[in-house]
Amino acid sequence: MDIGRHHLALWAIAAAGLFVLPSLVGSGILRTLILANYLAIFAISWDVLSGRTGYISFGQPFLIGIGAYTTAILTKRFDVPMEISIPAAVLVTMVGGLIVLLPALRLRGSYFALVTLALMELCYQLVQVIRPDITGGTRGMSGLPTLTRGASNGYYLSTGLMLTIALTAWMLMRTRLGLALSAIGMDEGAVQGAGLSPTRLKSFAFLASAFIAGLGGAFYTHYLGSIAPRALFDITFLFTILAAALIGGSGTVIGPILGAFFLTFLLEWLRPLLPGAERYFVYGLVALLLYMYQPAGILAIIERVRVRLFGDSRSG
Amino acid sequence: MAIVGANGAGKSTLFDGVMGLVHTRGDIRLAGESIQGKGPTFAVGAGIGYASERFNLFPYMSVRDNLLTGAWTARKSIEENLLRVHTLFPRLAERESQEAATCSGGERQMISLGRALMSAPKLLLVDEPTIGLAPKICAEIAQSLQRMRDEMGLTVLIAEQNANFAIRLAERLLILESGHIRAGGQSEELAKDEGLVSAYFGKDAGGFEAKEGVKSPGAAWT
Amino acid sequence: MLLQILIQGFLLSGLYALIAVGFTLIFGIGRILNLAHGSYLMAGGYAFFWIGQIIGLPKIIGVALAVFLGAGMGIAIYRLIVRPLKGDRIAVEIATLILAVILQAAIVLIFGSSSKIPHPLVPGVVRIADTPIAWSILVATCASWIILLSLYAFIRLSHTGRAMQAVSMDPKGAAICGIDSNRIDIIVWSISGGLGALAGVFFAGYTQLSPSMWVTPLIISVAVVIVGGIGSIMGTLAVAHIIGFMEVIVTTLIAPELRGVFTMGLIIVALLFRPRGLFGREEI
Amino acid sequence: MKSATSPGIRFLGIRFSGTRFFTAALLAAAFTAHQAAADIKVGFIGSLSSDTGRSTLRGAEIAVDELNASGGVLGGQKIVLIPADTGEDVTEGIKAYEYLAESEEVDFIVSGSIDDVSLGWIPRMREYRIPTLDTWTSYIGIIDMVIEDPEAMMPYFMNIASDEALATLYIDFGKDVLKGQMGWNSVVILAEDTAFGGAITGLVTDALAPEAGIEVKEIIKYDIATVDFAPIFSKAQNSGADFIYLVSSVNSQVVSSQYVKLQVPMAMTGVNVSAMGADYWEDTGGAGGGMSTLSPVPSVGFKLDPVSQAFVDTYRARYKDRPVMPHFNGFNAYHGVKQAMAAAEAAGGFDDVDAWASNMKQQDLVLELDGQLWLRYGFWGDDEVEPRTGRKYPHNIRFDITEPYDEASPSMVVIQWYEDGTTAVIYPKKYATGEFALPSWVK
Repeated sequence: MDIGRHHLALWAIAAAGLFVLPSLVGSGILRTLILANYLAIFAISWDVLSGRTGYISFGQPFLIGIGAYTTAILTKRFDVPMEISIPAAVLVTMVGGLIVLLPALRLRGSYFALVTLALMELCYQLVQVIRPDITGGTRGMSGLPTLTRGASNGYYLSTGLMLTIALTAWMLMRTRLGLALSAIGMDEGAVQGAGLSPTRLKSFAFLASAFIAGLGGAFYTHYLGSIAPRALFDITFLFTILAAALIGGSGTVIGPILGAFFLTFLLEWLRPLLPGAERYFVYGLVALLLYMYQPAGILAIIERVRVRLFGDSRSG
Repeated sequence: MAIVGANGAGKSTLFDGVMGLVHTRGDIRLAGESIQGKGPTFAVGAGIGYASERFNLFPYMSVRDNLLTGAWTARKSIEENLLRVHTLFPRLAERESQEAATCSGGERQMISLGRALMSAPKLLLVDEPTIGLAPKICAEIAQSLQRMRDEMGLTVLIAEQNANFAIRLAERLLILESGHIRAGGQSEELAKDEGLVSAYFGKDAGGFEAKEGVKSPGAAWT
Repeated sequence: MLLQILIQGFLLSGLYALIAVGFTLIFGIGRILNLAHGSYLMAGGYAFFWIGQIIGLPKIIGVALAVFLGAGMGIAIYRLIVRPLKGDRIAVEIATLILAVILQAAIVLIFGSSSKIPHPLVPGVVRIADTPIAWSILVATCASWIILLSLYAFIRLSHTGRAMQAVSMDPKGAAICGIDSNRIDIIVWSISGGLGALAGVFFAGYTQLSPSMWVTPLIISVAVVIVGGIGSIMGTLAVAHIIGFMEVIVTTLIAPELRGVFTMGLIIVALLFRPRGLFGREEI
Repeated sequence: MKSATSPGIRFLGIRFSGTRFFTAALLAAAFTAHQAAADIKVGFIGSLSSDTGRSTLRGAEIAVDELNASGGVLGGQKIVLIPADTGEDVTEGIKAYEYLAESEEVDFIVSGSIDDVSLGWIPRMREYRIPTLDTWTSYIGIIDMVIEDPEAMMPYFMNIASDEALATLYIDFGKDVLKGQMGWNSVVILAEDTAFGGAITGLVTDALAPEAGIEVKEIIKYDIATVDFAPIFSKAQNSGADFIYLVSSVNSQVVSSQYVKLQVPMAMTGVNVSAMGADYWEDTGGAGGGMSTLSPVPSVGFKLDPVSQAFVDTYRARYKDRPVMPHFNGFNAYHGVKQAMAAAEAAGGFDDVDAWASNMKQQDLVLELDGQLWLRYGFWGDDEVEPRTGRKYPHNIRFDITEPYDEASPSMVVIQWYEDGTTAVIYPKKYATGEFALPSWVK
């Protein structure tokens, strides 16, 4: 395993680079990196379920929302410290999501996508009308406690969180379990034929996805310091998550991260050039074209360049 | 003419290829004109009718609507063609407004043949006309196929597993095995070939035994 | 009170049926959910507004332009998204969702984000059983019914209609009848777009034009298709009435702010307990 | 091999253009960063596609241009204005604020944000401590935050009267006009299910019965995605109330145009945010007559003092698209940016937030018309108590809700849209240019 040492060195350089980055770039870029990190977490969460098993979830904002709202309500209304509220939020996301979405896993294809979309919309409606004194109603809640102050702390926290999640997901997906999940996406019947239970596998993928979504949602809320139904349970938010995972390269761990960074930086770079709604137009167009004409994602482009520049590592 | 071959010998694929439903290599000619790669719409327009193995009927349409859909390329002669179909299969006239999904197997075969006739074809491809049908219905279908050939002047090309059925009906036979032509010629002459008879015609009439190794999909015909 | 609910329910349901029918057709023919369906309504509504209130031409030109624009969009979506993605349903859903977001941004660019109220098709108000009904809404409902019934007749009786059914029920069967499914697809996509845009003109007469106006009709369409089952026109009509009446009843008798909760709840319950819908049959 | 290389070349094409784009972006960033060294940077946060957001932006633009034309500020420095779009979305608002603070490092921010968006970025303002002036949101909860934590909220100023003050004066309108003049005794409240709707509804319902003697028969909350308002109007009619009080900000054109289309036989007044702008008539296609709404000052139909009139003239000459007239927050931004710069002059810049804030509190612009106080841009003292509501309004614009309004401008006026498309202020009497009118179909 001579590539092991080679890889180890690369990883060490990358880690060191990430560590010293705050002293090299402006805090504006760090802020963008933070947002990209959170989007990457959400995209990984989507991909663990949908990118692998082929069960396209339009309800990821629903899961993120449960996590975000749980911790927001606990800290704001009941003065629960964040050390307790965040794990609680993750737990509630997993349990809540399981109760509501597990029956939906019986559905296939478009129907699963739609029921998750409907759940997201339902949640949007419910948060506003059910106990607005607790949820903050339409206005949401602001002035939530934040975990960090300043761009570089937020950067370290979000990068650490994102990398931990990505690494865990990556290792998980390399196990037989991960392979079985991908197999569901290709042929559910064959998985059943091989003596594995697709229901159990799907539930596992779903739980993993909910875990990541809940964790990401809770940290994101405490980063933003505020929460509002319109920003969470929203088709635009859903679109951003989907686009990040898909144009990065779905079915991988690095793909959604690439996609999230690409989209976030695209949006931020466009800001000074196109301050208004043109930005979303260009952003959407880029996402659509990439999705249509590069279905394997940015990852595939990078792979192609790598092969062109350095040759195929497997043959050379 | 009949094409005989075991399950998976490539008969249906051959027909699908002729219709342009699947991608093919080589050349397909109808009356000297190439129809290769021009798609099913062109094939139907050029005068090929197709009654497929699984019928591919429209389950929630009435019998009549199923037939009328067949007239997509031949709208000028609908009445005339409908009359022909009803003469051939009086039962379809009786069941005119019944949904295809509720029809019996034999009736479905009739709809399938009738629908193909509605496009006023010169060449009719019939895939497995007798599969899963009762002997009485088989005879009925065979008779109507003969009438199409003799009275309407159609060229009828049948794909059959049941070689006995084929040899009784067809003037010429083509035997297909794993996508390759094994033998071909006048029916009477082929019937004299001992090897073929033992492989395809079997002992009991209407019976059929699959040969080992014949089951591999044979799409590679050219 | 009961009579009011009845009248208002019928008026709203007719519109909902027209909104959803194009979506149903597309779902029927390729099992594809066109999540940009709401954008037809938006485009149609804005085109009508643009012709009538910015250019100042007669309203009927606005209606015609809206229908043409919608039909053109339908064909464009089919040619540029559905065909290149080779009918991959999930990919089409995602791509059309992204398209809807892009079109929303385009509307903001052209018309700004503030809401606009187009002139009613027919001004004035009529009172039936003490319920005031705007003529424009009455006309829209009647027109919706006429269009839906003629569409039904067209599909049942014409060659093209039968071909549409054929492609929907058995694509191979349709092909061996010589039906060019490509051409049928284009016809269906343009009908779907045209009807969507027309529904947009009517819908805008009810409510307003705004860049986010595509979401509500999309949800209505989704609800109708999900609850009604695979794209049947009669199923669409029936479910549009279930949803329309449910909304009016919730608004009048329960609590207006729970309107959306009930619609979403209906979709979820229907999907979980009857995934093929109440009228689930493979036909259009 | 050949087929393998062609996508690579195509890809390289993309990559080259991508690099070009990146370079352009970097150059643009470097250019603005270079400017930053010498100039005062003012950030704008708000929706660039909404009328209210654009009003603030344009008010600020005109103020900045005038200041630059008169030689700049703080020893001749030029001011540059940097917009950041929120799209009226909370998360986008936070990102926009971060962008202004971190990437552009602005000295001062003027905001045309709606309530929810302001609430979203306020924690960021507390973190960065950038002097910030809010010209649109009127949420009293933000003033409460100033009272609770004056140190953290030091950079924040709101130069529009808070919604509570709007509601209080509106109750007077109810007492004087709706009850006194029209003789109405009961009301049905039609409120959208939003934060804004909830706040105003609560304030108005609490006071209508005890203060104005108008009984609240029923409160109907509606979902903002409602398509058909016919059932809701039926419900309102069935309540048996004398008139409808509307609280609507999100789709107020829909409600009023359906009200007109259906010729609902009850008067409807209240808060109709879209009717506060001059473009309302065009937006509703003329179906908005007979409607009245409260509006912060100055509003459409409001007689203007010479200074504000000059601002409007400049505005009209400069901007040809909508909003054709600046909304009230355009005026607030125009006067407010100048006041913020004056405070910075006195404090020696924006860096010392405490010094800037204490100087901002000293700002007091009194605009007169015909020799009497007409508009006033000043702030309440930290410990000053408003006599009628009995509470403090630190960092909030000074308003007057007691006749004859000679202390400051009133917190709001009521404006009326007539069926011919003209407008007038109908309350308070001092500012009135017309009479309260019912739609022709209401008997």
